[in-house]
Amino acid sequence: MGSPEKGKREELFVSGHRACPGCGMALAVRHILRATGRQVIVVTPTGCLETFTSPYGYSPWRVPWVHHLFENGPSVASGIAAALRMQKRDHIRVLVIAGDGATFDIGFGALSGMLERGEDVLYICVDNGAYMNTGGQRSAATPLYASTTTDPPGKLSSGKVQEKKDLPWIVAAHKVDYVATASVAFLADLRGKLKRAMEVRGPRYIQVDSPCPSGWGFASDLTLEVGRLGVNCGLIPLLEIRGGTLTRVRKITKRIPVEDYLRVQARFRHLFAPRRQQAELSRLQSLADEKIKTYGLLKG
Amino acid sequence: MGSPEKGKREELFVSGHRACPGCGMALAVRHILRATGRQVIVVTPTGCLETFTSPYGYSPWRVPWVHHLFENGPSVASGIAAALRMQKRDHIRVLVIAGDGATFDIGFGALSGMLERGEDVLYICVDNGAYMNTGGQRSAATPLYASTTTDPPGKLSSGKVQEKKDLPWIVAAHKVDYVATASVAFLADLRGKLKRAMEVRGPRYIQVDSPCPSGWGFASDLTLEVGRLGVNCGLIPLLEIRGGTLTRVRKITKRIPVEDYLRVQARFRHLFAPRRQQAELSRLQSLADEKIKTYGLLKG
Amino acid sequence: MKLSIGAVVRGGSSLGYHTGTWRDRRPFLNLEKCKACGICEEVCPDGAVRKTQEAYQVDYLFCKGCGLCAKECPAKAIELVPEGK
Amino acid sequence: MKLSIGAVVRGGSSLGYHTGTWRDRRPFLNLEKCKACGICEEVCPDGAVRKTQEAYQVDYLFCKGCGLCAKECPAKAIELVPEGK
Amino acid sequence: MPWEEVLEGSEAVALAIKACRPQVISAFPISPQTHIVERLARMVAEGELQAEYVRVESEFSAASVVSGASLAGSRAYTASSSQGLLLMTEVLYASAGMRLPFVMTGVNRTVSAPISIQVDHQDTISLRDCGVIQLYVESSQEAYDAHLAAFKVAEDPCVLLPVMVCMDGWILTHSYERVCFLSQEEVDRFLPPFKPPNYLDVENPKSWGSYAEEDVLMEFRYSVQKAMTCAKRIIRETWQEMAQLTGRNYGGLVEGYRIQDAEIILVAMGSVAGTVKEAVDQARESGQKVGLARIRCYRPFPHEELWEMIKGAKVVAVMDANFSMGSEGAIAMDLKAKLYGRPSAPLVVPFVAGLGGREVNTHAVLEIVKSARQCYESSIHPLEAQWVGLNAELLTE
Amino acid sequence: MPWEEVLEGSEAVALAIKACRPQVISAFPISPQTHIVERLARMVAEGELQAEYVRVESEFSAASVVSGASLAGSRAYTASSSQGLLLMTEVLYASAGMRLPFVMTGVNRTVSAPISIQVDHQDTISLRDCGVIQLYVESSQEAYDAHLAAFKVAEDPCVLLPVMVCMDGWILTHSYERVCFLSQEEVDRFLPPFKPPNYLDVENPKSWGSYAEEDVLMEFRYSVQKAMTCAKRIIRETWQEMAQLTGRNYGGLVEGYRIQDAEIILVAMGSVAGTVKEAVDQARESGQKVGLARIRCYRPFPHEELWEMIKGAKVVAVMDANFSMGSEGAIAMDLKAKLYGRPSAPLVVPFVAGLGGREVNTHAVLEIVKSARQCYESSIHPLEAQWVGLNAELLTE
Amino acid sequence: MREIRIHGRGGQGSLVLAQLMAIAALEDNKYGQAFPFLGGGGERRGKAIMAFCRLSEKPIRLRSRVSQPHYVIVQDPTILNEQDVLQGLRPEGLLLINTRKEPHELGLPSWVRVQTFSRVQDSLFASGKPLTNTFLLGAFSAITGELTLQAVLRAVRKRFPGRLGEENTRMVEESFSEFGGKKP
Amino acid sequence: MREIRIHGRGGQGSLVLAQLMAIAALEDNKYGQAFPFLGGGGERRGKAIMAFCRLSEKPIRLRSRVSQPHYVIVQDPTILNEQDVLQGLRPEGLLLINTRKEPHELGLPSWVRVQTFSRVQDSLFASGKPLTNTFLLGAFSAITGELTLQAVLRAVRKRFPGRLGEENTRMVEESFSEFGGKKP
Ligand SMILES: Cc1ncc(C[n+]2csc(CCOP(=O)(O)OP(=O)(O)O)c2C)c(N)n1
Ligand SMILES: Cc1ncc(C[n+]2csc(CCOP(=O)(O)OP(=O)(O)O)c2C)c(N)n1
Ligand code: SF4
Ligand code: SF4
Ligand code: SF4
Ligand code: SF4
Ligand code: SF4
Ligand code: SF4
Ligand SMILES: [Mg+2]
Ligand SMILES: [Mg+2]
Repeated sequence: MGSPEKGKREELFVSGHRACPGCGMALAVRHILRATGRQVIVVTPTGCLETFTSPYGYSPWRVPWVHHLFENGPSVASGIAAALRMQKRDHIRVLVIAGDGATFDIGFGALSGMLERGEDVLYICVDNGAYMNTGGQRSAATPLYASTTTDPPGKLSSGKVQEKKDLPWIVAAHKVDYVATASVAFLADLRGKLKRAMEVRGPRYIQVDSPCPSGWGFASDLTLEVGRLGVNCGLIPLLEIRGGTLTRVRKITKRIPVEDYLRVQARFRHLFAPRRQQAELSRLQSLADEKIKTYGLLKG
Repeated sequence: MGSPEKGKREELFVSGHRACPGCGMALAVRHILRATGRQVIVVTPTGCLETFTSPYGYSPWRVPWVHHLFENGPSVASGIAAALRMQKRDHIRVLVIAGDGATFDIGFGALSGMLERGEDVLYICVDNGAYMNTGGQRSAATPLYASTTTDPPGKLSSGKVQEKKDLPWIVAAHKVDYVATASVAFLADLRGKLKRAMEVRGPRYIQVDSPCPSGWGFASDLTLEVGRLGVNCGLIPLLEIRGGTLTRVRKITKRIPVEDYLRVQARFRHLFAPRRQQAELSRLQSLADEKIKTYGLLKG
Repeated sequence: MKLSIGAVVRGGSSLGYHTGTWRDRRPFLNLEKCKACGICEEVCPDGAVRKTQEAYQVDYLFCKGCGLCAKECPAKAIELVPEGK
Repeated sequence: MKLSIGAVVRGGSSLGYHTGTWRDRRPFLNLEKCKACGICEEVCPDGAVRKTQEAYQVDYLFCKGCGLCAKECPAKAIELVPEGK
Repeated sequence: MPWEEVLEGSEAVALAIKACRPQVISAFPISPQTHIVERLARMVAEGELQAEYVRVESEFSAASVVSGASLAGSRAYTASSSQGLLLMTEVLYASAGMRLPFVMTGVNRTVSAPISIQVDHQDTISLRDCGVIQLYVESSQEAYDAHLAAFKVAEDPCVLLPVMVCMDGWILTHSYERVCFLSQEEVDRFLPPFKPPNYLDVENPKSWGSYAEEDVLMEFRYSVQKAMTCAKRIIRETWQEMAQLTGRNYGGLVEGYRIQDAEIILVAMGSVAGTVKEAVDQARESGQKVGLARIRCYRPFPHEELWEMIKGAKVVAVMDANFSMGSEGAIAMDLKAKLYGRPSAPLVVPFVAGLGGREVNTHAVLEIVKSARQCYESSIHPLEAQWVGLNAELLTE
Repeated sequence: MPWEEVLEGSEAVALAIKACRPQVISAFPISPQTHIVERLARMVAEGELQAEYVRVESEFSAASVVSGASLAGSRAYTASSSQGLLLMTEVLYASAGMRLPFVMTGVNRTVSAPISIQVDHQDTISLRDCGVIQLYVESSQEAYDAHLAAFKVAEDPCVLLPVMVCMDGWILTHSYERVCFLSQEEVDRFLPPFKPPNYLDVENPKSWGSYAEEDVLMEFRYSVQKAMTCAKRIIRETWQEMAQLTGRNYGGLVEGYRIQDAEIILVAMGSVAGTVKEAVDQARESGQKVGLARIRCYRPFPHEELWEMIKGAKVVAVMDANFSMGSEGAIAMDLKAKLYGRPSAPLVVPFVAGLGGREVNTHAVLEIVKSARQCYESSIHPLEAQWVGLNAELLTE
Repeated sequence: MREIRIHGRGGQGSLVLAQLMAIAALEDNKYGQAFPFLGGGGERRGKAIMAFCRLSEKPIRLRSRVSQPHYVIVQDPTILNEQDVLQGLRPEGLLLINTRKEPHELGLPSWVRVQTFSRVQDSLFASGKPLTNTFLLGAFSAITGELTLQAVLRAVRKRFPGRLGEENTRMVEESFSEFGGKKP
Repeated sequence: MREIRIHGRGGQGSLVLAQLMAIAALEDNKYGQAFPFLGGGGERRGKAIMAFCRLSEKPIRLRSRVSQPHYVIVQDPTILNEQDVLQGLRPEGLLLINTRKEPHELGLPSWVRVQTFSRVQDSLFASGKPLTNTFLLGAFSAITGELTLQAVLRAVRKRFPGRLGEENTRMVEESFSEFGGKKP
């Protein structure tokens, strides 16, 4: 098996899956497997990715793939990794590709355990910021003030109250060697991070911002554009954290105000209509400013 | 209700509990309740503290106390806090007092959820570094190379392989306002931290090193001495972390080599006999050195 | 057809499920404009743009008509037209 | 005695359970040496040292004989002696 | 003022919950429970419902939050389905043992693996031992009524157990149909504020969650069973009161439909009963004496009422939308076990119907009737359940 | 070379597991399972057992780790008890549906609340629907034998289900008694390496954990039930082979003790059976025709064998160390349901015995016999189970 | 009792159409029941799906799918190639298809009564507005007479309060009169 | 079958003593069974607890607690104030108490056969070494004759390999001869 980038590129995640048209997550997975190559086993907890790739009789996965439950991806992966070691097959690497709900919420206990034990598993969170598979409920990854079906805006509410759980740094605080954030809008960057992650043994974590036309409320051809806006406004910093320290950031090419990002998504519509919610918008802008400053996201 | 430190001090955690003689945890709890006073409700997950205070008909708790399960302390506490808010009783504060197993391992998913939601709960981990209630099995809080019944030393093993999970910093990475570490050996410091924690609303976390004569293997009158050795060798730094930054450390009064701490405990006996395990001892010493340096634990 | 034990499925079998019927817009790739940059192939979530010997082509068996290829094509070589009803 | 509903228990009822029987060593507090610093009361995990009007006293109903009070007493005012067998 | 509307079953439930004025709601989303909890979230966001809504990270925590809220003396509600209910298992056992009277909706859905969102009763049936009362409803209307009743039953001093209203996913939660609602005043009169016998009170501190030894543990278990037994009476009375209030009378723990002279009686629970009633009418039209005993309360198991209804029948056909692997369906098991040894008890023929969303229409019901009749006529006593609509072509050898 | 030793039941289990050469072990500690997994940890630390030992953060993860290991084609083992087993519920349903043949020990202990570490069968009984095979053992010796058998049964191509060996906590896990062991060579011959029909293989990539629609889901469920049915034969054959190897013959799915001419037959499972046998001998000495049918395999439920044993009896007394709140004990339910409608089936009298560690000695057993006889003689058919040893003074009104 | 089956694609609001009918039934003092067919896992936009509706003078107890519909409504003509929309359609039943084509162009068996629409919405996925469905609803009301215009209008206003409701009631009225419905 | 009940305190190794007896039984070609009484939750050091042992020529099936012991062994005399150590003791049974006191000083009913020990370990909690128990074991072997010295010595060596075993076998031998046991 040569580098999958060169020569005839073999598709390991094939057509016929049932993602919504324009699904960012589906695109992410295509590229994740391009970067890892075929010597991998993938575990996916319940969620959109599982649902759109698991209907009985129709699997787009050309690598061994397992879905077990919603909350146990890291543990199933640990069991596989343990078996591979005993079988002397540990040149085969184990990946978890999981939604943000599985990662930030219900499966986080298991993930934390996996990290703590130091399992040789690359955990990839394809983050669409809500429980999309079940209709877009709040997750801990939902951004501040986004509307979800369980945290809707209303007379007493402007959407989600809490800031997005800062999982990359929480994972890093587990003394994990390789942690990164990526975006579907920057596919080469994503593949590069995957390659570097695959060079490390032990637990690793990559969080991929995966815009979701159905859940975020934008047209299906805007997936990459929305992803780019997120990165360029500073709310979605693309980082590499090694041994607990920030080692690399992707600089913002063209800084934009957060409003440009928010305005194109129905989940933030209530911040603009029926009336503009200035306090909320300002807080989101300063959140972006803060990230830009802390991580040095601007060039020069 | 005046300050419980002054005037007639009312005991909120009374005699007749069934902790082992010399139990550090029992002592910690006495002082925790002294610092908080009686306007609190305590939730305790399954573990030593629960077992030695819950036999039917005999409760030492003079504040309302609940044990539900091993893994759901933070969630039960969240439910209580929610009810208190609705009942306009939220001058009464909710505490969780939990073992390290409940905190670092099986209940960590729930704890992380509680932190993320921003519940007004003070979570106190009385850390004895293993599952003592069930006979001293490994937890994620077990120190590196300590012997436990599920990670015993042997031909292929020097005890626990992983370093202690760095929970205070993991919690801090959840953007929690108040995080502290304390030790039963420094009771005034412990009470001070509790008082400061009680002044804050929202989730707070205090981790109390609680030497355990039965589980660590030392005589029942050495509990405080062992606690002091742990602090003075640097392995148990006493910190205060506010808003994610270190704001206060308790300086080491008299620095000692880690061996002085390890040697008095049966759980580290295999590092000295049948033969001295120099590599392991050196690694533990450098762990302490590192902490001393990172946190500036030495005076002057 | 007999069920498999434990509902195990052959990898890649989704090629038997044609999502092209979901489409209400059809992307037309204008080879005259196309610069063969490969971006459309990169960005298609459904892997429905294929590079053949000659050129990039949309596989209408699977294309769901999301429009991403058209949007991202730097040469504006792809046009979306409504599916005839 | 009837059981309570849901096994609810009155707070503080452990005072009915006397752990003094567990003890195999008995701490004797020598009032002559005692400086009334209160440390023994502080450090007793069982709350078995009490401050009375007059002085600090060990409550043998509950004292388990751990020896912490003796160890930590700065005046060495507490002596542990084996319980008579 | 009572009013009538066509709306989703989920919304009817949400409106029932709102009317009960819970102080704490906590849930984790799972299809097909989502519409209920989303609707409640909207009510809270709009200020229409004054409650704390705790958006937890798992069902384990959802059940734990309502436990905590209940301990603190507040009325509390949660809802789940399928995998979520399985994940709550440990919490529900403990909460029943601690006698916490919260209410939950168990939206029926099958359980993994294979995963599916299709309806059956496997999820709630798996919780039949734990001490949670289980009510099953046939329609959105009954779902509305049952949630009001549930709090009243749960909080009764002789009960003090969690109550779960079980309703079929999709078929009820996602159907639009006509539902009559009570006015808030009527509900308030029916369901006064919750007065717990004990709660977390700093003025009168108590301890919960004791450790019990072998000298008292069996008696604590027995007292839960006693509460279950008492609950039968309370549930009956509650539904009577409800009937007076609403004019809707479903019967007691079991609803009998054309049961009087029936020779063949179907036993079923949940929404399929509606279809069964249609089939019963068709069978009656063709001169067959068929009836339905619909179990409305499965835990406690109403064997006395069932016996009264079926004792005159020649054959009883049990429709289980669940299966205990290596044994048989749970209703058949409960029923036969409780009829066992009764003199002249009718033949009972077990069927597995509606597992994993497999369609049960009047045709299928009439087939069941036919098969049950054949068993009776040829004195066949089938040991294994018949799986209705099984596609043999799919099965491996 | 076989050898004999007096040791703890837990150690006997650990030695059985070691002899089975599992590649992956994962467990979370809980009393009284701890000694088993601690012993295994020591073996791994000493290099006596080459296995990965994954020290997980919960039982949910323990069951998930062995699922993953099994998917990867390795032999895998876990053990738990009580709360831990309840916490595994969701994983076990899924693993059975995915047909993963791992083996686990279910160390029997009661479940919260109130919390207690006392023995009863509530924990494993609560898992009786999920598709995991359940074997119950009477002694440490049988526990040793059953774990060897368990892997063989689980991995049989017609079974492919998880197998749980259920053994009473403390009474077996913490008793020292004589146990005969097989040599490693004998075990290797008895249990060849695991050859899974499918496993996670990059050369032949497959997908596990499908989503199933209503067109196939019922058939998948049915295939688990088919595997359960087939397992009856495999279990019988496996024990026969074991008997040939060891000379120890416990019978098939049910052990009959002095059953031939028995008029009163006790039905029980687990370690209490030893005490029952003593009581049976005492009763026989006093001229009473008493026997015991000991259920060794509860799932699949061996109703054919049970029927053969008890059909000649006048009365059957069932001893349940579990209780389904709002109904009755699980064994009584299964048994009566399966005997229902059999012509001239004996009277069945249900007892709840040994709940929450309540002592069952020969005296208690003889009381059960007496009470069962009275029921028979006065033609009383008790609808509710009798709770043996209940202390009425503790009960509230 | 009248039974209706609606064929559409994920995102086209087949269920909403069924719901509107059920709501309208109450306005006509009838009973209505509307529910989805669970094609489960992956009801993504564009995937062919179904919804059902029952209308009756008496309370509706039946919970099974509609298998012998009196009316079949096809929201998206491309579905004709994927699903057997005629399955179970009663001989006296009516097939309503949202297509500009003439009935005879559709290659259907001759026994089937078909109604097509001269005016069809361009994209059925148009930004969440149910206009196509209200168009169909008006036509259904006019052609079948199962629901009165008044009831339908009320239902639309209930389900879509505000401006959205106004637009849609206008659409109902238009299509109602286009298909020969007479206002009461 | 002989039944033995041992009373001690958490940390005094009552169960170990029972286990040693059961192991020794095998060495005598008998059957032995040893098990704890579950005082459950809070078996902390110092708390009064119990352990049981059965010795028999035939396999032991009984699993209930020992309620009518042939022998009762009390490791710690302070327990006499807490537990009814005589409960169920057979009339012909023997009570062995680890105390320096004379039997008549104990205030026991006159029917009870009692054996006390002139030499008692100072602290029963001495650093995990089971010396007191092996002392009692040797005495038990000598006084009752239920287990041979040889069997007991083998059991001790099996349960405690290495130096610990040596110390303990010496202790067994000492007490065995002190209490009049004759080596075979
Ligand atoms: C225990 C359990 N609870 C709830 C569910 C229902 N459920 C399935 S997927 C899902 C949300 C998935 O969210 P996420 O992980 O973010 O993935 P996404 O669908 O957004 O890609 C939920 C709530 C479940 N399957 N199991
Ligand atoms: C779900 C579940 N798993 C396992 C147990 C058994 N258990 C009870 S307490 C405990 C360990 C407690 O450890 P920790 O939290 O550190 O408290 P400690 O006893 O050390 O104070 C365990 C494993 C349980 N009660 N519930
Ligand atoms: S809901 Fe979003 S993430 Fe899920 S399949 Fe659709 S587009 Fe993709
Ligand atoms: S084991 Fe340790 S922590 Fe637990 S009660 Fe004993 S001394 Fe305290
Ligand atoms: S993106 Fe445009 S220019 Fe590039 S290959 Fe595709 S069609 Fe051609
Ligand atoms: S329209 Fe969407 S699905 Fe079709 S080829 Fe383009 S990117 Fe792929
Ligand atoms: S610690 Fe010593 S000096 Fe201080 S009060 Fe106690 S006995 Fe007195
Ligand atoms: S010996 Fe221990 S228990 Fe007794 S009084 Fe002193 S400190 Fe307290
Ligand atoms: Mg998501
Ligand atoms: Mg601990």
